[in-house]
Amino acid sequence: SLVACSGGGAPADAGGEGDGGAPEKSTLTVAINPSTQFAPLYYGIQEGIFEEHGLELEITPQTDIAAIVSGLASGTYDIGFATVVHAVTANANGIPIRAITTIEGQIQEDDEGTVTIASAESGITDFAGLEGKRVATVGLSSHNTMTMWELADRAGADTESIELVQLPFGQMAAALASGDVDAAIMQWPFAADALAAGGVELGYNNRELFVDTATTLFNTSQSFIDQNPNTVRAFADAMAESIVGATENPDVAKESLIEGLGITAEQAAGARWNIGGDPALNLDAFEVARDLLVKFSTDESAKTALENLDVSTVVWPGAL
Amino acid sequence: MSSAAVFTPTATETVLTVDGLRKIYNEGTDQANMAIDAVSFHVDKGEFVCIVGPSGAGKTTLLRCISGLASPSAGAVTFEGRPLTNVPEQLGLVFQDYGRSLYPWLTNGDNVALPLSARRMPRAERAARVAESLQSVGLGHVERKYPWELSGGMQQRVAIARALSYRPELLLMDEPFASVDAQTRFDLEDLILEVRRELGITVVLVTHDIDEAIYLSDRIVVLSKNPSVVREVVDVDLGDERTQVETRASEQFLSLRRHLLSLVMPKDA
Amino acid sequence: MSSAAVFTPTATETVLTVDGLRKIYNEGTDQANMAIDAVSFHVDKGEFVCIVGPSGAGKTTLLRCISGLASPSAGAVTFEGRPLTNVPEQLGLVFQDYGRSLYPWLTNGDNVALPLSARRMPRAERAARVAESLQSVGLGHVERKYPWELSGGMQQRVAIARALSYRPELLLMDEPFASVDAQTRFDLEDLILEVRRELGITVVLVTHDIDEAIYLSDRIVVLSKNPSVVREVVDVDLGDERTQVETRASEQFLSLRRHLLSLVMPKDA
Amino acid sequence: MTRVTTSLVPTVRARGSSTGMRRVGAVLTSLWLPVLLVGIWWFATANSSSPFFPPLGDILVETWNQWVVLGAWTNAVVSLRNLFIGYLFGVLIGIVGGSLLWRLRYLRIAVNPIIYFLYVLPAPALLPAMIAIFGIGDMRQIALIALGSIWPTLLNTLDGMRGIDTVKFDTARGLRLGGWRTYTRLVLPGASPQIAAGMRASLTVGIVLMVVSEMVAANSGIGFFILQAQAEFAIKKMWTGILVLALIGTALNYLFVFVERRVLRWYYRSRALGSS
Amino acid sequence: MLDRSRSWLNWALPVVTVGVVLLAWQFVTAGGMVSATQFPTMTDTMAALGREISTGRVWPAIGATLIGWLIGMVITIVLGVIIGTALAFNDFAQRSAAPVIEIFKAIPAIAILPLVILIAGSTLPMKVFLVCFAAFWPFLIQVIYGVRSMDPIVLDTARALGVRGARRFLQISVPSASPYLVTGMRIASAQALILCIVAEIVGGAAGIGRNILLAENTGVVAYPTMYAYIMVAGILGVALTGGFFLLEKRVMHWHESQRNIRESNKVGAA
Ligand SMILES: Nc1ncnc2c1ncn2[C@@H]1O[C@H](COP(=O)(O)OP(=O)(O)OP(=O)(O)O)[C@@H](O)[C@H]1O
Ligand SMILES: Nc1ncnc2c1ncn2[C@@H]1O[C@H](COP(=O)(O)OP(=O)(O)OP(=O)(O)O)[C@@H](O)[C@H]1O
Ligand SMILES: [Mg+2]
Ligand SMILES: [Mg+2]
Repeated sequence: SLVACSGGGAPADAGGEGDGGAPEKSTLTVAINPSTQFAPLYYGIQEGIFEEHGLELEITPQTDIAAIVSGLASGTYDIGFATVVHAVTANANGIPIRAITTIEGQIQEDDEGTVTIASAESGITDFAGLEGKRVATVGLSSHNTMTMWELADRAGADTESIELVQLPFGQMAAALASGDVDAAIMQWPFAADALAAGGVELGYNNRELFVDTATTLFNTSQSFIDQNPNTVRAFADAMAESIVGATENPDVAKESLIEGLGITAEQAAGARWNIGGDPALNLDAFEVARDLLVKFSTDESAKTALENLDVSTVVWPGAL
Repeated sequence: MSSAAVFTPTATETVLTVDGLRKIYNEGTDQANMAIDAVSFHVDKGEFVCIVGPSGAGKTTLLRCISGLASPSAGAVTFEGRPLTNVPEQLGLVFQDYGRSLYPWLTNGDNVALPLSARRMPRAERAARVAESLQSVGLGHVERKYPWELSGGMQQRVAIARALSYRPELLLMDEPFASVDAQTRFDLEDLILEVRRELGITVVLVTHDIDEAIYLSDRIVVLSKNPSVVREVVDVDLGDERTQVETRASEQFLSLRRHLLSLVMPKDA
Repeated sequence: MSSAAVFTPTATETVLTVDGLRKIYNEGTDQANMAIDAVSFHVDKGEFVCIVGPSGAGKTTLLRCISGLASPSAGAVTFEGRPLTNVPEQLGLVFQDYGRSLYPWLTNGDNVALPLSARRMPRAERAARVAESLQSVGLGHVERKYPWELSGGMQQRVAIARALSYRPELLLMDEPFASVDAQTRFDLEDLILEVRRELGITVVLVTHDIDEAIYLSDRIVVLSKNPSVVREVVDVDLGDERTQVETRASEQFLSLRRHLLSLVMPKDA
Repeated sequence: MTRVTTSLVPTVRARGSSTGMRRVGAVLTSLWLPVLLVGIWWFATANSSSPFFPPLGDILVETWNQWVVLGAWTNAVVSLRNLFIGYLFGVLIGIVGGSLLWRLRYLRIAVNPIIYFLYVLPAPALLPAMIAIFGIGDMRQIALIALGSIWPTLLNTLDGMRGIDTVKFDTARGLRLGGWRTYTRLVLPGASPQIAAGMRASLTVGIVLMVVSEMVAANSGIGFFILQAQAEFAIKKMWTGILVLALIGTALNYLFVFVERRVLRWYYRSRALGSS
Repeated sequence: MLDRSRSWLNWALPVVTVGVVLLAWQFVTAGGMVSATQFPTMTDTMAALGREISTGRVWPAIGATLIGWLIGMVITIVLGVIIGTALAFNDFAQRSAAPVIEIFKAIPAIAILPLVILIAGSTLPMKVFLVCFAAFWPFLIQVIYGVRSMDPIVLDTARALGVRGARRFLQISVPSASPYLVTGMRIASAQALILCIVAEIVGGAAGIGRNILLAENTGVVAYPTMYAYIMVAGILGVALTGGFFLLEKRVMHWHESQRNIRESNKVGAA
């Protein structure tokens, strides 16, 4: 690579820099689902880390993760965001996308990402109380739903009796307040509204299931990796560096969101992400996700496909 | 010109009086268009009056004023001694455009029954009356059919049957026989004469056919060009018994004809 | 019945021959409808022939066959010695329904110009011809207006002007004067007679008005009821100089009239 | 607006086809192209390895599995019920509202821009507002379908009534039919062909909104089924949803035509004659 | 009769109505009948609209939506007129194609949206494809119907006058079918716009729809922005539809319906 890495993360060594050259493709289209979780990305762009790796990024906001995944498969996007659940499901359905790096590092013991909140009126105090209730989630087969199911199941609730309602994060607080749903699986900053309105915090979904493994990923397609190995390597390196940098300078990272996401300084100040997360990828999350999907799948053929999936193929070997 | 307007309830009772009628379309705008300037005439009970005049003279407009469908800009129309404000119950109307005045979603029978049910005639009586009316115009067999399944002449006759069905005292007809072939036309003319004789109704008929006007009427009101005034009222004394071939060939007919033609076409006369 | 078909290029040259024409609509289906059974007649150059017959006789159908718009089921139409296959260039046609045959999206001038530009007439000449044609029907001032801004009679005249504009050798007209008031009608009749005299064209005209047929024509083809055959061909020897009032009142006219009425209305005769 | 047509079905009937042979011919004419296209689809995808275009055979098997064996048909029942209720309300409001606007000229002038605003407003954009007003559940879906179905019917009703020619109104006055009788015997039947065209357009809109309303904050219905399949990247499953939706849409369309042809018999028959 | 002296009502009434509706909105929301978390007040929404306009963020969104609309419309109209005319003149082709058209018309474009997004991504081509899919079938039907409903006398007249070929197509067939064409275009335009915005909302392609979506996802604070963009969508729709009405008025001035409208505006019916 053109510029020596500043000894950021482990993956930088794992990839075998020696064979690297200049990126085959220097301008990349990156599809993200805009949220403050991308503070490391914007930090890296602002601080010129991607530039140092010979990359220029064109960020495309795209809220539908399924669309990002298919955009990767069809070549519309070079790199795109998806959760580990999406990555596994896509591969089980024959869409070859590969995780190449995390967006914010591994989940930590005190993770404050996804949180399940019940409305005050519902009387629910723990995951077991979700039985027979209505729960809002951002996507029916999403990472959030899976984790909620698993936690409810562990608490002894009958997950089949939980009625799901698909809602954008922005509308969950209002739905909780009006009694349209009893609980919601939310994210910051939206959770703040719900909690301020008297919502009861049931738990942080990822804390118990995904500690020390990464669930939020940047992905690309297998064919892109085949054709642009140096580019992928450069992106992964730059991203790892950015995650470390954002951890070291969180205020700078927050500031980078003002321009990046087009939010106010106030909103940026309250931004949350997985600060201090280890930028390395491992297979744990993929295995857990696969097992959850198998466990809660109602479709036999889908189940078989998932069981037959070798999760190590979902991850770009260079990332491990 | 026969002066109008004195209402005399004697043997020749006046049913309809048109007095100084004027009609201006789009009055008060810069597109104002005077269709009728000043028209006065009267119609006695049981009389058959034809109105002739060049195209665009305002014949249809005049008929609309007489029927109460349009209100005059000046002058008055008196029907049975009372000034006209709305369409009177005892009025029968046959429009120039029969094709548009029959309702295509109703059968011929229902079309004829419509004014009867509006007058709350009992169902049984209504059915009998519909059949009878259609019969009288020679269309007993088309009751169940729709208007658009008939030829033009037949449609015209349904419209006439509808106007006759509720036994109006005054029948207004606007060029009812235009664009019908000669034979059908003759048949219809004779039909109207017969009905009028039987029921004793009063008829005002607009036509552009001078022969037809002479053949049918007791008096002919000749309108001038637009904006129209009454050019002359011509009395027709051809008696009650008229037949198409002979009456039309009679000397009296021909001289009336010449006179009217000279009225209608000043430059030729 | 005058027998047709021998083509003799003499003084009285035969332009159009109709020989045993038959037309069946929806032929070969169970809704087959024989409109014309067997019609034969011929038209000489410069002659004025009227076709009369009851409604639905097949007059329009016959004209469509003569013009080449429809093909006969049997029999032949010969135009200038050649069997007719398509609409000939030298043909002028005026449809029964002028309202639908003028194009409302074109001005009257453009409507008249259409056949001229289709014949690739140069622009300047075309403009002159359009003005002249409209002038000849007394409508010099409506060139820039649209057909729907005119009264019915005026539209009819535009259609006639259009048919005359390219100086056809044979003019076919289908009830061109129906539902026009008496004066306009008389004017148009005289116009056609005059044009025909000036340009020496041949005219075939369909009408349901017997008086009109007598007034206009040299010969009258009387069709029977549907499916039609030729009932009789009546020669009209009223001379070349005809005037509406006098000609129509002449003894010869009246006797022809009686004869034709008896032909058209068998039961009355 | 009087020139709106929503389907070719009424016009494509073979004319005068009462004999057996002709009927068979007409059926063959209307079937060969769909059959051919399905055949092309079948063979083009037979060996497809693209995850997006699975073999047609697989799709059909999957359709049977999903919709019959696994009981997804309940989704269709929910969808159709919502559609039916919402559509009924929408169309009724459309006809009544259109009549009122026709009758009350100043009201018409006054609300004109609002109506067109609502007519062209993309209904999915209203979803958040609908959720705010009606909450989550069938009420909101029905309300959205009803709201969308109103406008085509309303505008066509108004246009149809305005298009009735004046001679017919004069006739009604001449016959002294009175207000209500004039409305029921003249205005409604006279405008009915166009009201029907509007109702058919409303049906199309209604089906679209049925799907849309199920794509947000729903947990059953065909739209839900399709979107969920998308989220799971279950492309084959998604194809089955689209297939079922196409079948339902076509069936409803033909059902509508069937009813319309009967109710408006006078109209189609008179036009068939007029055109010959 | 609505004569000159009262024609001011023609514009005054709508303006007043719009004002009343806006005031009612403000009254209901500010008065607390609907909570502000569910529905923003009119003034907040207007402020948001003003902000979006003053920062210039609204224009790229409108531009992106309009581009999709325009390309889709052009493709729809060109293909529709060509294919429609060809089908209309051939009875067999038309009867063969009718069921296929009916089936495709019955598939709501929204239903294939997820599939198209998967295949084409959230891109302009995706949007254009959906727009075409939604607008093409109804427009095609309209074209076929228009060409076929041509009065036989109109065609006969052309034959009798010796007008043939391209001249006949341009001077006779197209004007004759134009009432249907123009109406079809107007309807297609509304459908195309709706589909554009839906594609943006569901699929996240750039445009007004995506701005609605982003605001929606941002939560309560962005509700005024969301409704501001919804209003932009509606106003754009009114503008485009109004444009087509004007076009219709211009191009179709000769047609009976336009004459009737002129007439009823003059004389004042009902
Ligand atoms: N609704 C209207 N608005 C404005 N002017 C009109 C209207 N109706 C008729 N006119 C005008 O009034 C005049 C008289 O028209 P009207 O229809 O009464 O004539 P008419 O004698 O019945 O003619 P025709 O023999 O052709 O039926 C014409 O100049 C016409 O242009
Ligand atoms: N397109 C058609 N298809 C089937 N039958 C037709 C068609 N056109 C005309 N006919 C039938 O052919 C016969 C002759 O019709 P045509 O129009 O030639 O009569 P016409 O003599 O011109 O009558 P009119 O005086 O009413 O114009 C009628 O019985 C009619 O029903
Ligand atoms: Mg008149
Ligand atoms: Mg005829």
